[in-house]
Amino acid sequence: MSAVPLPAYLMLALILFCIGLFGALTKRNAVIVLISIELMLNAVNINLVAFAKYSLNPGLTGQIFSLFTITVAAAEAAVGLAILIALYRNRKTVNVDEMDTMKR
Amino acid sequence: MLQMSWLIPLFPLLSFILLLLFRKSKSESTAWIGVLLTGISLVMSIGVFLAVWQGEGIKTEGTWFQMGERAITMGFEVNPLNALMLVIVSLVSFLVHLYSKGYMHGDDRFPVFFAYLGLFSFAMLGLVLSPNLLQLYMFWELVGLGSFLLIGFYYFKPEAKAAAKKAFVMTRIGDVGLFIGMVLLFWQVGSFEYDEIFASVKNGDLSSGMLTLTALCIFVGAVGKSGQLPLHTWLPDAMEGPTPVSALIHAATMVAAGVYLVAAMYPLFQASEAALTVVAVVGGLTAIFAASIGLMQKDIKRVLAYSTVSQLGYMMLALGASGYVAGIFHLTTHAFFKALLFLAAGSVIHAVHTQNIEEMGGLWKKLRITGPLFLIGALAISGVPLLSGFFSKDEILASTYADGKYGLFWLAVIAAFMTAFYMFRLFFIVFTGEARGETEKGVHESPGVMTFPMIVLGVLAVVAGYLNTTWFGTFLSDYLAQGAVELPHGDHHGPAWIPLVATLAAALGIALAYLIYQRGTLSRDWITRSLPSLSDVIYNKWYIDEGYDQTVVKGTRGLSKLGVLFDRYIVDGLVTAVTTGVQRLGRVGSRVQNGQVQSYGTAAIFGIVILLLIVALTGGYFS
Amino acid sequence: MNAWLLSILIFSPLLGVLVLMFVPSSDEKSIKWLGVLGTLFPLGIALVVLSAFKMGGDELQLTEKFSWISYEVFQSKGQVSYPIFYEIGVNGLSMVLILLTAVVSVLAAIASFSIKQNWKSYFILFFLLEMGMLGVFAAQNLFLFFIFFEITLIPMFFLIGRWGYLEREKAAYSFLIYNGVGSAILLIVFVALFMKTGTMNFQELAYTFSLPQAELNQLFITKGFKMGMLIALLVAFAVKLPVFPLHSWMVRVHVQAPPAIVMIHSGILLKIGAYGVIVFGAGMFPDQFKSLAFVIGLFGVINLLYGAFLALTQTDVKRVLAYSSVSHMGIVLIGLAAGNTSGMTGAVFQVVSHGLISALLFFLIGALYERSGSSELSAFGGVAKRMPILAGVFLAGGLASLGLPGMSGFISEFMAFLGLFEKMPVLAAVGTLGLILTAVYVLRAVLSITFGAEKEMPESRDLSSSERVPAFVLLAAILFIGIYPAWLNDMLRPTLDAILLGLGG
Amino acid sequence: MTGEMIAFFLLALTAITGGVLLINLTNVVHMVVALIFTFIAIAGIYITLSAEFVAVVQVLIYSGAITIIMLFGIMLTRHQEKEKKAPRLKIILTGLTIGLFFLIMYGKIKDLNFGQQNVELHVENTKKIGVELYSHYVIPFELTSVLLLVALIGSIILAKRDDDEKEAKK
Repeated sequence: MSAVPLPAYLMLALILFCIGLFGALTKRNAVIVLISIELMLNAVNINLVAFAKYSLNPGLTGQIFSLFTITVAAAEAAVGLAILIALYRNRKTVNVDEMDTMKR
Repeated sequence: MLQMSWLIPLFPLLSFILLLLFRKSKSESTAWIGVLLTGISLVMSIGVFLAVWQGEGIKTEGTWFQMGERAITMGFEVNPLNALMLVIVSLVSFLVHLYSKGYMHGDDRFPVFFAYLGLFSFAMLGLVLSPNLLQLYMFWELVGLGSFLLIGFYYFKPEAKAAAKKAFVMTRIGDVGLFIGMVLLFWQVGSFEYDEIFASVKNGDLSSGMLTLTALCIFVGAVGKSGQLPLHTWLPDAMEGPTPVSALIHAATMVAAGVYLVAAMYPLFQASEAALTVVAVVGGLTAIFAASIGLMQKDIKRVLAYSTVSQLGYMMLALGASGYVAGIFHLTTHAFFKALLFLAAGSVIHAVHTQNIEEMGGLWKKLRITGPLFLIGALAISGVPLLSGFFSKDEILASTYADGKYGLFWLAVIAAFMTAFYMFRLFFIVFTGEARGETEKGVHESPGVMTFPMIVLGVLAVVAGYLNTTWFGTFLSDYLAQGAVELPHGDHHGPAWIPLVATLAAALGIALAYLIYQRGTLSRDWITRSLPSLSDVIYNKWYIDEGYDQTVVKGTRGLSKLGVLFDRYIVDGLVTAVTTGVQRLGRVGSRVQNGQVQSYGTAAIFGIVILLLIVALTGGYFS
Repeated sequence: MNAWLLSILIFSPLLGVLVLMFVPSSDEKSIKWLGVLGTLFPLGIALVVLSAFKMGGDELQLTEKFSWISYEVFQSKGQVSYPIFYEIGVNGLSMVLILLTAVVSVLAAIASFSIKQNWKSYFILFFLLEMGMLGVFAAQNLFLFFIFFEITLIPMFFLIGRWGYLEREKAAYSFLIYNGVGSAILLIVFVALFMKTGTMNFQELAYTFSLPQAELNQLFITKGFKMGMLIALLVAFAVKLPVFPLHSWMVRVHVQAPPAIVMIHSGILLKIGAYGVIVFGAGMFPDQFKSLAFVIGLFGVINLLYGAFLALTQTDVKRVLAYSSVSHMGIVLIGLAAGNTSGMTGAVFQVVSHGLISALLFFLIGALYERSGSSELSAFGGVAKRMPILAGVFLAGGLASLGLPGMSGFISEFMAFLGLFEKMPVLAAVGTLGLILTAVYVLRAVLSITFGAEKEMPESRDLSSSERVPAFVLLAAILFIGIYPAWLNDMLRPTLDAILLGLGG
Repeated sequence: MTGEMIAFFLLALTAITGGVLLINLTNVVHMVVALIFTFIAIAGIYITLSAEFVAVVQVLIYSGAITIIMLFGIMLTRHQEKEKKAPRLKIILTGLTIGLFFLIMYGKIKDLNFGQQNVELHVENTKKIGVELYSHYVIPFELTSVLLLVALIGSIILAKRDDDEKEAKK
């Protein structure tokens, strides 16, 4: 029954991860940066689930782990947005370039 | 008696310590501490000498400290040579102590002066008693310290300060030579002991090049201490010290230590013909060179100082020309008559309070004791027959001639002529003629404590010559022949005309001085006018001091200045360059820190990628 | 009692800190006296330790060893445990240096009477510094050594920076930076050694490195590694010693720090560098050390001559002495480079002797500064007239410094050069030039202060009785070592023999 | 070419297209919408990997909740619709770094094969996950709930605090 080999899934995850990384590092809108991070997390989840099926000792662990990841990602998205909104209220911008208080 | 001889140096040391404790005492009776303790040393030295005369000798050593398997030893040794030195040193020291009681009267730091004298005597006696080179070197330096302290006794005078420093540094240059020679010998022989060194020299354990090298290094030490040619300039300057010091240190004892050193290491020198030749040539050149300077000096003590340098050159010449006995003999007689001359000069200075001979004159009538004693000294040093200097100088000339060094022989004869001339120039100017300057008033003879030592030395200056004469017996050479040193080929009494030549030279010198300075037959500035440039050069001591100033001193100082600049701009500059570099880097780095999270993220990712790349390339297993 | 003796000694200065805590910081007099008492206490214990120390006994005595930190690491060859012990002990060399530390600390505490402000924090730092120094010499493993080594740096930084002269901050910073770089190198070396061998104990390390190369290969220790470690160690300690061209911080510190601190610094802290080179360099990597001997000797001679040349024309007496320290540390290197009995003995003697001499000289400079408010040579003249004792002791110290026989400086110079002449006669002959130059600059400095026409000074009293104690004690020690070196020599022999055995000379 | 293969390729294509659109579109809202495709495609991928429960959760959380939150975020903060491009240099540098990263990882994973697969995984998948979660992973599970609670309260406070402060100032 085998068809799709493990490297194919890993490759897909890698491509998505790279896209997400690129977005997180170059996009200027903070919301998009957050979404890109979600995309990266998704890529990781694909890996987890793929390894749950193809690996030295396969099992459910990978899937359960991806569930936890999804949960944490949801929490992260919520907190991230809350921070974003708080920041927007203060500074009237969601532009990442303009968030350079670390420098000052 | 001999077992106790190690106590001899300790009495002056005790005197040094006691007098330092009584430093603040105003009473001048503190001098008696020094006189008494050196007196004890003198008595013991004579006892030792008599014992050695009968053929005894002793050497005792103990471990000073252990260096690996080798023990460095300390101890004392009495042999004919150093027993003689003991007597000379303690005698002159005792007399000078006594003399100083009068001479230093009224000085603020009266006890300190005697303390220093004690320190010096301790060091000098210790030097003489040393059984090995290391111990000799240690006392050698201490002697230098004593000399330094005493030259700088009038510490508030800038000249004294400069002279003390110069004396220390110049002799130190020589000492370093001695140091190198000593250390080289140690690694060749494995010991500092004279005996072992001589034994391995005899066995031919050392290559001839090494023999010459070590001998010359040791000779450099002697050159420094004895004021021989390239390193003589400190000795005349050392006359800034009180006159008794000049008599003790810079005439009779310390400066003779160089000669003593060469004599003590004589087997080493004998083994190297080249070294002996160097010794002889340096000695001969020094003799005539210093004598030539002595012709024109105006300071009574400087004339005597150059005379000392010249006479030390004689001794070196004798040793270099295989005249071991002659050298020691001259050392002995010179110690007496030169000390006498210095003390007499001190007495004159004490009376007239100046050292410039042109401000003196006609003192013969005023100084009824000093005058005749000075005359005795002058006659002795000039080599007038029947006085001590005649015999010893004659022997030196004879041995030089016998050794085949004819050029040096004639140099020595000319030097003898010059010696006679400048001594009598001094005598005639100071003691005869009209009183000059304002010093004539209140001139009085020195007190008894000062004249007594001079009288003793005067007697010795006359009779010391009979220690070793062809007429009455060669006591001294028989005595020295007992020593460890194997004397070179017998006695070399050259042709009979040598004493005649020597006497003639002395007589000519005296006569010329008489004609110029007493009778006025020849004008005083006769030479000056006829040979202006030469006399100028001589008067300025051949410009040696200036030459050293221009080359060595300036060079060293320049090098030092250069070093300071190097330190400031290169060494510190490098440091500054590094710090500014780091600062610049920091500024660049801070520009990278633009506060933008994404840039930081990019940098972090970049770092991770690099690490991953390394892992991927190295195979991923960190071995 | 003996089991804990050494620890008690090391931490005894802390008692002083504890007592000082309860003294109001305005009470100048009692703080100063407590300062002296607080250093006397370690001195007393040091003397007890000395009496417990058996001369010619085992090489290492009064050892203490407790497990301290231990962690385990998985490596390709399996699980390896890395234990770190608290282990201390004394051998002849460290006993001598501990004694020197205790003595100089007391005298420096007395010299600290001239400190004008913040006495309380001054003495607290002072005690910490003493603890660090005692610990450095007693430590028997790299970890402890490093910790104590660092403990000396911090109090020193503040002592220079707060109580020094005009440019004190700059001096303190350059002190910290140079020594910080030195310790960084040291740390890397120590960690590397620990990683490779799994032990930090000096003796075990020395034993490990003395194994045949075939066995060392199993531990991945190559000859190149050893050489690299040695060079790094030498560089690290060269900063401390200091060796040309890393000396400029030391000159600055000598000029700017308060005299009492310079006594400690020049008397003891510089010696840590020499101690390190002896224990780590010659003790652990003898073969490599021997192959570097010429370079070390060359640096020794350069140091000797460079320091001497620069001291010649300095106008500030403190600078003269600072460069003279550079010069004298050259002699230590010369002795080490010789690598034979006399050279090693000479180097260690120089360490002790220079400690005493420079402490004495800086003490006197401090006294002079207090009276005249200057340390320029031109400000002085004819001091011998009003202050004969000060001038006399100063002259004696100067003479000791230029190596006059009968004083400690001579023995060390003589032994060091004796050693070098066996191995590298030409280099040694060049080095002897330094002996002449030393005489010139020492006399120039000493004479222009004590001799000559008298110059006006704000105050011209001779040494007071509290000042005489340090001066005379130091002078007596210098003379004692100079006249009877066998005492010190017997103490050092077992240690030096062990090192020399490794060096094979 | 099995059906699974075709399904995988289609899903993968959709996911990557969504990702590329996310990068290239300029309107922020469009970007989020493009991403919804990706999320759904990933859910499909999960199904091919016999993870039905995870797939369902993926649809619920990502395609549903998170996307909606993001849209709310955009609407609450919007002040410019169009996304401005970052500086070219930055894009190139980041792109190069990520490209390098891609190449390294690609080299490492392209031949990865453990040679076996779990064929039982799709049998009673949801039930087995439930059993595992409430037995073996119960503590992490409870901790996750705590985390969610903290996130909930935290976001409310973060989003609200400013108003309180402003009121307090008034």
